[in-house]
Amino acid sequence: MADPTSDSTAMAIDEATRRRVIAAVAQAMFDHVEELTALDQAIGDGDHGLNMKRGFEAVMADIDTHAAKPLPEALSGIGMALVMKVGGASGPLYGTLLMTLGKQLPAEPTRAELVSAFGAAIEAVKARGKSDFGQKTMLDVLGPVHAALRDGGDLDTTADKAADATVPLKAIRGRASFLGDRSIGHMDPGARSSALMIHAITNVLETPA
Amino acid sequence: MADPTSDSTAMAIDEATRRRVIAAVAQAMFDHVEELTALDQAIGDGDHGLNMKRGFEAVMADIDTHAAKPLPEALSGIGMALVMKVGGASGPLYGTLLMTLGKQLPAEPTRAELVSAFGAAIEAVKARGKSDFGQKTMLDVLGPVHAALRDGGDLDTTADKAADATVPLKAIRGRASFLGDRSIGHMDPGARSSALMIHAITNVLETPA
Amino acid sequence: MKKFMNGPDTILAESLDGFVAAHDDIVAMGEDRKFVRRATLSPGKVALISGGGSGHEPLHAGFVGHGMLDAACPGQVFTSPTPDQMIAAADAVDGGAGVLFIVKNYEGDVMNFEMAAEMADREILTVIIDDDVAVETSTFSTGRRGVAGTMVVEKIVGAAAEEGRGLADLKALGDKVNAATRSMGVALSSCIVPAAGTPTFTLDDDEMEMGVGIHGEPGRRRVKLEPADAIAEEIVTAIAAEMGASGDALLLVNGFGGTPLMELYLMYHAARARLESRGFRVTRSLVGNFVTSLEMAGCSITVTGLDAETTALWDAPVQSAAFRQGM
Amino acid sequence: MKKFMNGPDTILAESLDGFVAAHDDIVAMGEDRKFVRRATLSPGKVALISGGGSGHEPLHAGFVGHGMLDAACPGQVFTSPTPDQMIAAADAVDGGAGVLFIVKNYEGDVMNFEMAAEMADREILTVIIDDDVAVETSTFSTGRRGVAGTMVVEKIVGAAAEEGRGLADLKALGDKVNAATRSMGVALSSCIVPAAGTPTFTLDDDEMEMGVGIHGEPGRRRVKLEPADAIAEEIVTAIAAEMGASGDALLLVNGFGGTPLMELYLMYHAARARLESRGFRVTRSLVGNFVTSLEMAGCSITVTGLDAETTALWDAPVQSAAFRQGM
Ligand SMILES: Nc1ncnc2c1ncn2[C@@H]1O[C@H](COP(=O)(O)OP(=O)(O)O)[C@@H](O)[C@H]1O
Ligand SMILES: Nc1ncnc2c1ncn2[C@@H]1O[C@H](COP(=O)(O)OP(=O)(O)O)[C@@H](O)[C@H]1O
Ligand SMILES: [Mg+2]
Ligand SMILES: [Mg+2]
Ligand SMILES: [Mg+2]
Ligand SMILES: [Mg+2]
Repeated sequence: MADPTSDSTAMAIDEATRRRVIAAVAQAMFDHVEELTALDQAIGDGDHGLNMKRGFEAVMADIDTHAAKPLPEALSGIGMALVMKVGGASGPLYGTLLMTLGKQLPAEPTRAELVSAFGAAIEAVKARGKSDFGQKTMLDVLGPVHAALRDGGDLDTTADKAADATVPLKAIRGRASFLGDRSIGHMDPGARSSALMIHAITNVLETPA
Repeated sequence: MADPTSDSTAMAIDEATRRRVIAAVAQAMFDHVEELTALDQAIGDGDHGLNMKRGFEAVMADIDTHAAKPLPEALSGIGMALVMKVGGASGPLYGTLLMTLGKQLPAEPTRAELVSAFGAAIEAVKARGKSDFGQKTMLDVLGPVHAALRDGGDLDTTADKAADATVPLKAIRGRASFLGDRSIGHMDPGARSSALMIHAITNVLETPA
Repeated sequence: MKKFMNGPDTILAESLDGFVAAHDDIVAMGEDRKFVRRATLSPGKVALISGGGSGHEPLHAGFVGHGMLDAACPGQVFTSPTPDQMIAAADAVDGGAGVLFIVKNYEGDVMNFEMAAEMADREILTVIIDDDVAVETSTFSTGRRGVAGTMVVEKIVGAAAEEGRGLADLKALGDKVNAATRSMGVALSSCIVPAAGTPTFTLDDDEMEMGVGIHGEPGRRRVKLEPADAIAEEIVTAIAAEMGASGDALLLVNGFGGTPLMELYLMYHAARARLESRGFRVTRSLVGNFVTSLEMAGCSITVTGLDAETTALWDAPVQSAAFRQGM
Repeated sequence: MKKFMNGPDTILAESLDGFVAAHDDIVAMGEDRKFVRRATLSPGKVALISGGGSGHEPLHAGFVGHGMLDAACPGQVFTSPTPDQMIAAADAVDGGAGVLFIVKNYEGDVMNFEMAAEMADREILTVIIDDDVAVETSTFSTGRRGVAGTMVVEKIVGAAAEEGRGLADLKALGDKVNAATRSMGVALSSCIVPAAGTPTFTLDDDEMEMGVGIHGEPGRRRVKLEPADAIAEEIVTAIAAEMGASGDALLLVNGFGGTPLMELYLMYHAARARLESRGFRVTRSLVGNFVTSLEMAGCSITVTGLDAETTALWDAPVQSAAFRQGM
């Protein structure tokens, strides 16, 4: 998710950068535990912040191992760690996202390969969640970010706008769907955590070490 | 507990008066349910007002029967009704008080007989409660009222003062005793209900029908 | 006050009717709802009758059944039942071998059962339960309160009654188990007596009532909430100080009604470690809401010293609404 | 937040340790506390594994034992367990006849169990429980939630597994019982997730949440508190509307953790009368705290239509920590 100059230039993300990305994403989750939990209390069961924290604590415990691996294996390993530690809905979904990315990506992907792998990962999330765009979930951030990546849009503003855009939606998937119309007017917690991850990743990749 | 002119004049308490006394005592309990309950919440289990209300509702349901009987039988009958309806500590104690009075009194007692029967009833309460004066219970009103009756003192002010005097006592009997020093500073609920009954009785006996 | 009820005057009757209907294979209602008795009586055995104020459910009616009580007399909420109830219960379940009353040590209960025993025309003995070490007997002439240890006595004596033992024997056994039993409780919130409508006491958000009774009576002292380990330490220390020698023990962690099982098992974990470090061997265990105080949050810890006799009786089959094993 | 705990991070582990220690005649702890399993396995029978977020105790670990589950996987509070837990549990208890997962219909649970089934190298079928009529399926594509009916399925399918029935047969039975089961709940107060520390929702002193879920998820609507009869009427009406023909039924009144038994039996009384007036015959009953939401005050009503087969299976012996009969 860097900003490669052309579709066909392969990106090399070295071990130090991999480590910084992992740490930045984890830190973003740790810094927003309360916010995510509050969002989930409003329309879910109030654990999303804690779930993400628990998952990324496990990831951080093994950061050396993860960062040392080539990009695909690193992504798969982190995805598997999330699956095995988060629980809830977000664990299998983020885990599936990352594991699919890991399966689809070469070690040094081109931008086109990244776009395609990200698209496949989103499809895998949909399949796992029996869900689709517009249902007030993390997909409503992942989808627009995927489009922005493909079309060269700004990932950060896209992610924020997309998270904000979940507010007026009525939830069709996730615990919030039990609320029906009462889910309207609240941001989806998974959309927010997705946006936070995007910020953390772009921030590292755009900042020199 | 009227104000007979001499120790040896027999008092006739007719059916109408008996009815008025019963109704007045019951009404006093009904009017002070919340106060008695609040006192019992402070140092007991919060049911004294309700217990007395339940007992006197049962008495009132049979007021015709009770009032029609001669004084001793009326007292015994009311005592038995309280025993069978109040439960808790106050039921057996007030029941024992009245049943003993009923057993000891002739139909038209002299003042001396009244004093003596009341003394015996207080002893019966002590035996039933394994209790004595100065332990922050109803006995601390009944005792002083008995003395005032014997010595010609004013029953109402004696009862009120005696109830007030339970405030600084440390409870040695009753649920309040579980509080130890924390029972100090509160009026004993049973002392208050005793004082209320005394007021109701004197009020009827001093007021012409 | 938020309760599932139609009104404070009918809550008890409607609840009892529900209880008997839900468990009609085990219990039957006595006349005028004065008592709940076993659906099927065993003639010839000593009849065990207990009772007390309502609001401690499943105590006592939940323990009526084979291997425990023959009848239970429910009083109004937190108010002892009246003698007519015990007399009617004894009339219904005495199979000719006499009646044992099991009574928690509150003056109201003691006096009402005492009057019943005097007024009933039959052979009755009474075991008084006073297991609550929160009440320091040196200072309180009323003596200790009877709390969760009551169900331990009901279980063990109930099993012995099933074996056909005699009245005096059962009374002695009850006294023995009571003497081997110590409890103490702590509350995190108050309860609300339905007819009163307001909390019996109030605790700040960071306070607990240490040594609370099962009617929301204030306890030893009101202190700041502490970690579970510190609470268990204080309670186990108080209990162990009042037990004779350490040895085999039953550990009962009893919820007061408003505390989830997750926390009760955590307290069990904390209490057990502390008992074992004092030389007790926890050979029997029970965790749950058995002797409650309406919706009060909190729990009590009960330890009963066991010997071979009482262990075997604890293990004997029982089939009541709230406690069932072996049948 | 007032809870018996030493800290939100250890509450689950300490509670599980206490649970297993208290019931070591019935259960044993799996490696790394990933699951709780029967102390003694029966080789050759289909293994029943359930699990879900913690905070619903005694569900699920309290139902591990002869006649019900073989293992239960406890997640964090209100968070589905992770696939490694289910895989480890299956490895431990699969006796060669295959594994049946019993899963409440929450996306988290469904997805985690699904991933476990994909990753585990063995024969696994899954029954999804979705008994909560508070969720109107016409509007919610996620479908109904699984609530207290889960324990009914666990009991009935557990008894059938004990008889030696095959995996496909048990899956069909589970689906049948689920299809015959309907529930709805109401909350009078919120619960507090230990790690969150604040109530999941707040109700005014005169409000209740009708149709609440077992994680404190808001329900159908927030309304003024009503008398028990009116509450029972609304719930029974909602349930009956979604049942097929009336007939023999199991009535389960389940407390959410903070409501005393007295009120649960009163609700049972109110619900039973309303079911019977609609032609149901309440032939089996259960009242208590079985599928809870931490300390939430409230209850749910569950009705399962019974036939001769499911009635007999309901009556079969069971010996778990939280549900015991006939052994
Ligand atoms: N079926 C689904 N498809 C996509 N995303 C989902 C789905 N279900 C839930 N989510 C996402 O997961 C988030 C909730 O995660 P979390 O609170 O950790 O899990 P749980 O809901 O099990 O408690 C929601 O905010 C939503 O973004
Ligand atoms: N042993 C006793 N002797 C004399 N009076 C007592 C004794 N125990 C309790 N009382 C009286 O009874 C009152 C409490 O009555 P009540 O609240 O109705 O019963 P309970 O304490 O069983 O709830 C006390 O305030 C006290 O006056
Ligand atoms: Mg959540
Ligand atoms: Mg009282
Ligand atoms: Mg009382
Ligand atoms: Mg969750």
